[in-house]
Amino acid sequence: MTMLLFGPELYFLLVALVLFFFSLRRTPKVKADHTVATVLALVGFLVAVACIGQKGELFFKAYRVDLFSQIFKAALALGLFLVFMISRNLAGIEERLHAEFYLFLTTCTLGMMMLVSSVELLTIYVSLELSSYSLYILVPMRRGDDIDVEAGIKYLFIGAVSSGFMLFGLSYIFGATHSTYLTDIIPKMPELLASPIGLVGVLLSLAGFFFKLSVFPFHFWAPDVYQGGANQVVTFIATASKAAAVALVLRIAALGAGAGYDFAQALVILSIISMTLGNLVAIIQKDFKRMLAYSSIAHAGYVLIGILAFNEAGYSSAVYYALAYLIMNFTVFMVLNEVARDGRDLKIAELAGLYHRSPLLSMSLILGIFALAGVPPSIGFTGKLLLFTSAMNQGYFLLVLIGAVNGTISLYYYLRVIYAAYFIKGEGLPPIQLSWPTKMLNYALCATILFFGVAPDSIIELARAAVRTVL
Amino acid sequence: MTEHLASFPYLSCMLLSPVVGLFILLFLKEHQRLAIRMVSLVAAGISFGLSIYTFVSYDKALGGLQFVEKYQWVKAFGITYFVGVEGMNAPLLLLTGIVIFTGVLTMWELQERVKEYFIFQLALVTGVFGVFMSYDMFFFFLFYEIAVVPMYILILIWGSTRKIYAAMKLTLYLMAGSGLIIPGILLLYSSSGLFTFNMLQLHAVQFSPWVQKLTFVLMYLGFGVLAGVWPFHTWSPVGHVAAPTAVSMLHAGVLMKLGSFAILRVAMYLCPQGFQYWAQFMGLLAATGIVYGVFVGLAQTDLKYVIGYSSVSHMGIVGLGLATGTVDGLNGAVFQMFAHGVMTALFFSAVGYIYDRTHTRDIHELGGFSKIMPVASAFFITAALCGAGVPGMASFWAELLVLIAAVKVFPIRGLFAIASLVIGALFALRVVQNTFFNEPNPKFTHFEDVSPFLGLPRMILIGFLIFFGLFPQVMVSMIKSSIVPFIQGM
Amino acid sequence: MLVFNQLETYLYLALILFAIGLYGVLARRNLIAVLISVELILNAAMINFMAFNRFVAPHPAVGQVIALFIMAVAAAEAAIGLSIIIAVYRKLKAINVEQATELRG
Amino acid sequence: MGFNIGSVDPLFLACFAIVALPALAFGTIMIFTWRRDNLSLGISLTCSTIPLILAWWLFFTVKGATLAEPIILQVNWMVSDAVVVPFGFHLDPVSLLMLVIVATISWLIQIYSIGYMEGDPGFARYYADLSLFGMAMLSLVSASGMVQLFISWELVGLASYLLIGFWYEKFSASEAGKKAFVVTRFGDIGFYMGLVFLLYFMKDISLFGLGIADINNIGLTQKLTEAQITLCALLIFCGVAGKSAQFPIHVWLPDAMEGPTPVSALLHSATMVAAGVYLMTRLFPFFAASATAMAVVLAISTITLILSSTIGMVARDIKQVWAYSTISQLGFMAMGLAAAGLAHGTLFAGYYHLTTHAAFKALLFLCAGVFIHHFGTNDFFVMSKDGGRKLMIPMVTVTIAALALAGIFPFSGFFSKELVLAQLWHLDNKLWVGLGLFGAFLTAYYTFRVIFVLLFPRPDDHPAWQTYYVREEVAGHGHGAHGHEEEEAHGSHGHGGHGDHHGVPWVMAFPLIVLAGFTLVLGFMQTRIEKFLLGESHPHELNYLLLVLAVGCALGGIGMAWLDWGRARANWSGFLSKFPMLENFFIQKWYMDHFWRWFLNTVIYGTFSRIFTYNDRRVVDGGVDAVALGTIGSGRLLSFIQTAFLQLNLLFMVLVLAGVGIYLLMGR
Amino acid sequence: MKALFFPFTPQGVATIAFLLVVAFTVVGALIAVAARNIFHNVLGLALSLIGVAGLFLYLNSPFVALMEILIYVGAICIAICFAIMLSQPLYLPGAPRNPLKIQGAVLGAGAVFVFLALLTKKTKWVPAAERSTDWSITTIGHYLLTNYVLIFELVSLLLLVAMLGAIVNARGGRGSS
Repeated sequence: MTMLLFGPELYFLLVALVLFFFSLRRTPKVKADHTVATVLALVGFLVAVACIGQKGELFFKAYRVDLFSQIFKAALALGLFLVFMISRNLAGIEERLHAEFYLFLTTCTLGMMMLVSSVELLTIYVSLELSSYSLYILVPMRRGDDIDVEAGIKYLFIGAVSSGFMLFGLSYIFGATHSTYLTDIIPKMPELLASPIGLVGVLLSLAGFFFKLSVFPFHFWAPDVYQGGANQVVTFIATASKAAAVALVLRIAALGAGAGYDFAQALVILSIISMTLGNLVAIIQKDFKRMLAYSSIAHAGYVLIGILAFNEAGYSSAVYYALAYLIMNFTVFMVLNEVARDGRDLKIAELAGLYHRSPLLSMSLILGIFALAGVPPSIGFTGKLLLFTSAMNQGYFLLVLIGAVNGTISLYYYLRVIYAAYFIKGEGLPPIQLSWPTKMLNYALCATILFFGVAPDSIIELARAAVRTVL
Repeated sequence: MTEHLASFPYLSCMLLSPVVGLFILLFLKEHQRLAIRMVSLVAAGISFGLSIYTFVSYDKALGGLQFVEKYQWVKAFGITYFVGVEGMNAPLLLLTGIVIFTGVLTMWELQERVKEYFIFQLALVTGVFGVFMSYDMFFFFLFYEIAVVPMYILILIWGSTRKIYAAMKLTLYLMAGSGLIIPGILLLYSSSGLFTFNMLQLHAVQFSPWVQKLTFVLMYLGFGVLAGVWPFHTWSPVGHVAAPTAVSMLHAGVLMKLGSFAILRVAMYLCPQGFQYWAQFMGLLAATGIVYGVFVGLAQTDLKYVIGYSSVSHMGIVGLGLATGTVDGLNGAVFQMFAHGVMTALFFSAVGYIYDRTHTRDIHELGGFSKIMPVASAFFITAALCGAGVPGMASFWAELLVLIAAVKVFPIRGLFAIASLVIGALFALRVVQNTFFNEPNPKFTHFEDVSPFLGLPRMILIGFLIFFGLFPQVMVSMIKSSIVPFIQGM
Repeated sequence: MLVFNQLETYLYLALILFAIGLYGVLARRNLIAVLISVELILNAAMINFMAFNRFVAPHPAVGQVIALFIMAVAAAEAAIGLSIIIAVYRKLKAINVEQATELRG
Repeated sequence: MGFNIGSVDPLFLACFAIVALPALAFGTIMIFTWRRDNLSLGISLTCSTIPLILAWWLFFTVKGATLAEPIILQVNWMVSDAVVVPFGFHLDPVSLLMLVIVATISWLIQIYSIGYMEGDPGFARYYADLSLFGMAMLSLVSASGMVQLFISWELVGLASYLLIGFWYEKFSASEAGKKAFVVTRFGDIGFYMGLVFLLYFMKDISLFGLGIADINNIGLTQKLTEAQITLCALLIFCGVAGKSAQFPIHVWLPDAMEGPTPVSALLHSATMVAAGVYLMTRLFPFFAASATAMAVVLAISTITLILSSTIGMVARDIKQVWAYSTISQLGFMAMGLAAAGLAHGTLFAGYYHLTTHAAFKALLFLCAGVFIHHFGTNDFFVMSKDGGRKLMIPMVTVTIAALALAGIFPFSGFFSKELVLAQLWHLDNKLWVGLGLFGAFLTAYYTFRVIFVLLFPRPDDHPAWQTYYVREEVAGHGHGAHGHEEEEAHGSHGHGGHGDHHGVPWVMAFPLIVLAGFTLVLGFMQTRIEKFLLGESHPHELNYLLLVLAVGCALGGIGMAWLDWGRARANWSGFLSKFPMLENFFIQKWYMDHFWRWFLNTVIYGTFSRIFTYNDRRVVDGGVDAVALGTIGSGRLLSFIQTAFLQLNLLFMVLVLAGVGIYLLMGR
Repeated sequence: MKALFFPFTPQGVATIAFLLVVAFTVVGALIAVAARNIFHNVLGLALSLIGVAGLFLYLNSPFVALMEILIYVGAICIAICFAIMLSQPLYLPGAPRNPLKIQGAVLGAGAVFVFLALLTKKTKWVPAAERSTDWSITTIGHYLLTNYVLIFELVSLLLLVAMLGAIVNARGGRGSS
């Protein structure tokens, strides 16, 4: 019974084991690896979905299985599955390393799954490191240019310093509360935040989580890693990893709920700077992934809006947005992967003629991009509006105003993508042939984006129920 | 406001007809041109027919909100799907029906990416219908954005002159407006404490004065961008010039009305005190726009620019009517929305025909078109005369109502607005003279005149203009049936 | 009160170590030196945990366990860091952080 | 709305038919039959004949309608809140008489045009426009409310625009049409403002039908102050000035001669331009309530009279001469009304002059039309040379009309002009009557200048031709030279150059004869018309001094013209050539065109339009673009945070974190 | 008087030893970051870590101190040495220092230090109400296998991943497989 609670994690541990054995093979079997990994991930997703109803505590209360965590586990499993699905053309990584690629993504997912369930600081730290290290390894695995190692080293060091900060902050929290269990810490939170060192402790710890979410000023890795990493890896970082980060920040920032005005104001400022900076700098980007990196910084700012409402509505909209972001960002990355099949960095201009090359992809792209930009009827629009609504209910008028204006700024660069895909003629570029699973994936994603944008009720209710288990 | 539930979901059908058409189009192939056109026409036609039906069968004596449909949508946030018809939006639904139907006919000859074109156009129209019939702010805003964004692609792909710049400018500018609207809507939502987006319920709430003032100005500016309120109008001439014919028709004809309708429906309705506070300011901007539009239009040489600036001026009249806050002024404003919509659609439709053949819109290069295409020219001239405020056309009545109301409330501003009619006439006639009179340009003499089929949409537009010019009471009594309670409710 | 028997002593010490580590991270060009500095930061945190464990925590085993885990994680980090640094050297022919400047803007 | 025919007053139906039929004709021709000339002609003629009959029927059968108690038949056209616009008919002697005049003249013109416009490619359109004009004018005349009147007023302007610019391929024609529309629009806006102001001053909004009867009682019922009435009256007079071509917005009328001549006859002599004066008559009690306004009107109309008469003396195009004479006579009518207003007289003098003028001026134009049609030129010197006097019917009728215009007994003009002068005589200041007499003198002079030139052609070697050519150079871009260009232009439209058949077709001759008959008869109908209009006739004590002066001035003018233009030794230079500066001033039309041209080019286009456009492009749009560029620029600027140097980023991160920490602790 | 003899009391010896340990730690750390020779840095790190281990002794945790020396000095420093040998030759002269960068680093590190030091000074740390005095290694082992068993497993996974990753990344030249 207990093991069932740990089902998804155990399953992915097993998958990791299987993939580990794959990686030991002398001659790589690319297609087989892909098929097996994808099927395993699909099953994993089903397992995670099957475990959604689970509830309970494990490992001496260090590990809590509740709706909140299970939803995110399902989302992570979905993210992993989706990334595996588009890894059929894993041109960005050498063939002999494909098995490792699947392996590290699986371990990363595993780490993140544990992350969302952990309610103990040390567990959080270690699982965070597990997921991060897997990514540190994956980024410089790219074939070709020198930028991958540069991105890898920057990722590593910014991550290391952030986690150093976090650890240092955790030590103060430990010192002040005498415990590492969130269940123990939460009651002491008001008192903790009232003391300056406790506040600083929380602030420093947030560094590590904000790093994961790429909130300003811990965002510096994002553009470089997005550009330098292999496309599939970046897809994972941009989707599943972001969802996990949201879950994490939600859990931790919820600690700060009692901190009062100043703490919230600090988050407000970070949120505003994040989205403004992300959107402004994204405007001038030429590389598609780099642009998306800045857009992810901006989106981190949006998610913070929901979090700093510090109430059920805010958290549930943040959860909704995180799930929505996973879907819509993945859609865009899927298109990117399909267009850059040789694993190169895609310039925005290289989307030229996409409409002629593959109408289906261009439709997915337009929906994904519009969803990111918050244009209805898409999940992005609904999500953003819910975020704003919850923030406004808490009286953050200026924040909402700036957020809304930022939406406009962001539209500029999103529209440039559409411009490239729809307007520039791609002379002499061959049509893009899609395999049937990819086609199905396209349709499914489009339908999801539209359907849950128009009828978000079920997801919102789910998110609410999930958030209630956290509060 | 009393609500009368619909016996049959007319409004949803009106709204969904383009959506269904759109989905059918998705499964057609690009080369099945005729099928694509027919599907679009039928989809637009159903909406058109239903809009006429609702307009005609709306019970003015009964009043209130009719054809109401209401479904709970998102419980947690108090969102309901709530549509209805009353006197002030029935004309605009009708307008949308007219313009989309004629728009599809106008674009009958389109050769490039036909399928996509109609898909986006139908998407846009869905948004427009939705805005006009929604009584839930969430859906209102949702549809509002749906109506705005497809514009980008429509202009980008099928547009002309500086289309890249124009498409970007237009979309961003309008979305910047949305950036102000969202906080406004949410401020109302949150300060009502009701957790509902239902406008009628929100209307019952007495918002504190500062909330009203703040919200009103946010919404006024936000929606004002789309309504072409001076000085936020510059996207509109550029956008109209760049857009393809039917899009210009829809855009100047219908979309700009979304903005002014929203100011009326949302901003004024929910923030009456805010409106009182900002009315003078509104009047000032509107009057400036009226005068400004004609003077700038005088110097333009591109036909569509000319029309664009005339739209600025005419939308100024709408704004002035709204600013008066009197029954006459609002009647006139809504009437002007309708009249200007049809008129501008006619304008662009006529210009579109000429441009499609000559590929120029420079009024100096054209000339003598009455000789070459008497019918096409007649369409344009009719529109120009209507724009100059010649009686016998619908817009005359609208202007009359607005100007009379305006002089009562803002005498000086009203005077300027009236005085600008002289320039308006000069403006219209200058274009007509240069384009259609004088010696024909020999380059263009071989072009054929409008065929009866292509003339049909233009004739429909003219028919509506003249019908409501001769029988203004049909429209005015309709509008009035909801404006009177509206004013009382303020 | 003896100086080694005071919580603050250790906290200041940890802070000094932290600051030195931070300085190294910010100032050193050599990637390996940066990694060394990161290790110093981790050690500073570790001292903190141990100090709190010694002076305030309800159960003295917890801090020690934490310190052990931090060590393990640091070891893992060092392994990965060094491997990446070697990869950097192989590709860029340098381990100077200022030579990894392709990605910007 | 909705008419229930059964319950509607037959009188209303009749009036409605008068207005609606021409509208129907317009619509039918424009939409359906515009490619078929004869069918269109038939429709148009039918739809103008029935109103003609109805108008006469009304004229004779409607009893009991007096100025004080008119018959008002109306339904609500549009009901907003305070704004209520009725649609209906205001029947009283003034409107009944005017209905008849308009219906008759437009019918005659339609007949005449069959010949004149034969073979023109725009034949059907021409008739459609005529129908539109008929409808608008008839509605204007019979409107019961000011808004309806204003609508018709505008439609008249529209029809005039369409007809003046009928030959739209010709730049001067389309330009003239535009000018006419815009300039009259200028006046109309004053009218509009006047109406709106009237509403503004009348706080009691329930009255807002703006019925004509209401306005006339306005001083009594609404307690408006004199200043308010003056303001409104003057603003409404702007409309009058626009339509009736009063100084300084008379400039469109001479140019309006670019239209086909029957149009000039119809619109720009008899009906449309009379609409202004008609409006003044219509609102006479209202105008009369403000002495200040009346004084201003008097001054303006006097200026108009003198100005146009002097220009008429040097014009060379026969239509120009008649056009200026129209302006001067309109000035005369307005003078009559204004003087009556000042001296508490009746509206009869001005209105009677309107009636007589309608007949003889239409006649003058139609005759001119025959000449133009026949000789293919507008220059009456050339007509004369080509044998103008050989066309018997027009020559006789034009002479009759000229005599009437000059005010010679027993032609109708004599009686009406005499009445106007009598009104002026009643004023305390005799300057006005002096100017009126001077105007009469000039009128006689320039009228007979034309007649004498036409009657006494000179052989080619006559010294008079020397003067003619010399003056052609002086005129420069004037209309004398213009005539020849027109000749060519007209020629291309296939209605000129009918040199092969002499004599006048009956469709053109018939109206001439009818109108000549009117010109002869109307003068003797004075008492009957007065009785019809006012319900009673005031036997005028004959002012012999004035009579002598008036006839003397007229005869003096004719005599002067004989000396300058008629007698065999006349060298066609005119007495004005003694004052070259003055003559040039007149030839340049008092520089009014120059003024307006300057005004339009420099003030409107050059200053306002340019400033606004510049502002729009640079400031407003530039501002928007600057914001956009600024956003992009700030993005570029901010991107420098993302240096490639890892440690700078880390430093930044540390400092921001420290900053946030400090911020948080500052709050404590 | 007592102060004079203080060094010779047990507390005094302990204090002096403690100061020595502190000096080891700090000086080692300074060498680790300041020396220009990368090899000296490693040695400095080792010195500092030994100092830290000494600190742990003072904090009643000989086991952790041992582990510190074992893992850090023993494993990590050696690994770093290998890495140094595998990378840039030592004889290559380093680029001259950039004073601006140094200043920035000093500023950043100093700011954090001063800020946190001030806070530390202000803060009153409250010991837990009930404090167990169980310092035995057995308890640590017990904890590792009960409360922290998940992390224990997780760390093992982490180390595995790190190992694999290190191999993957550091394995011979790319494209030469």
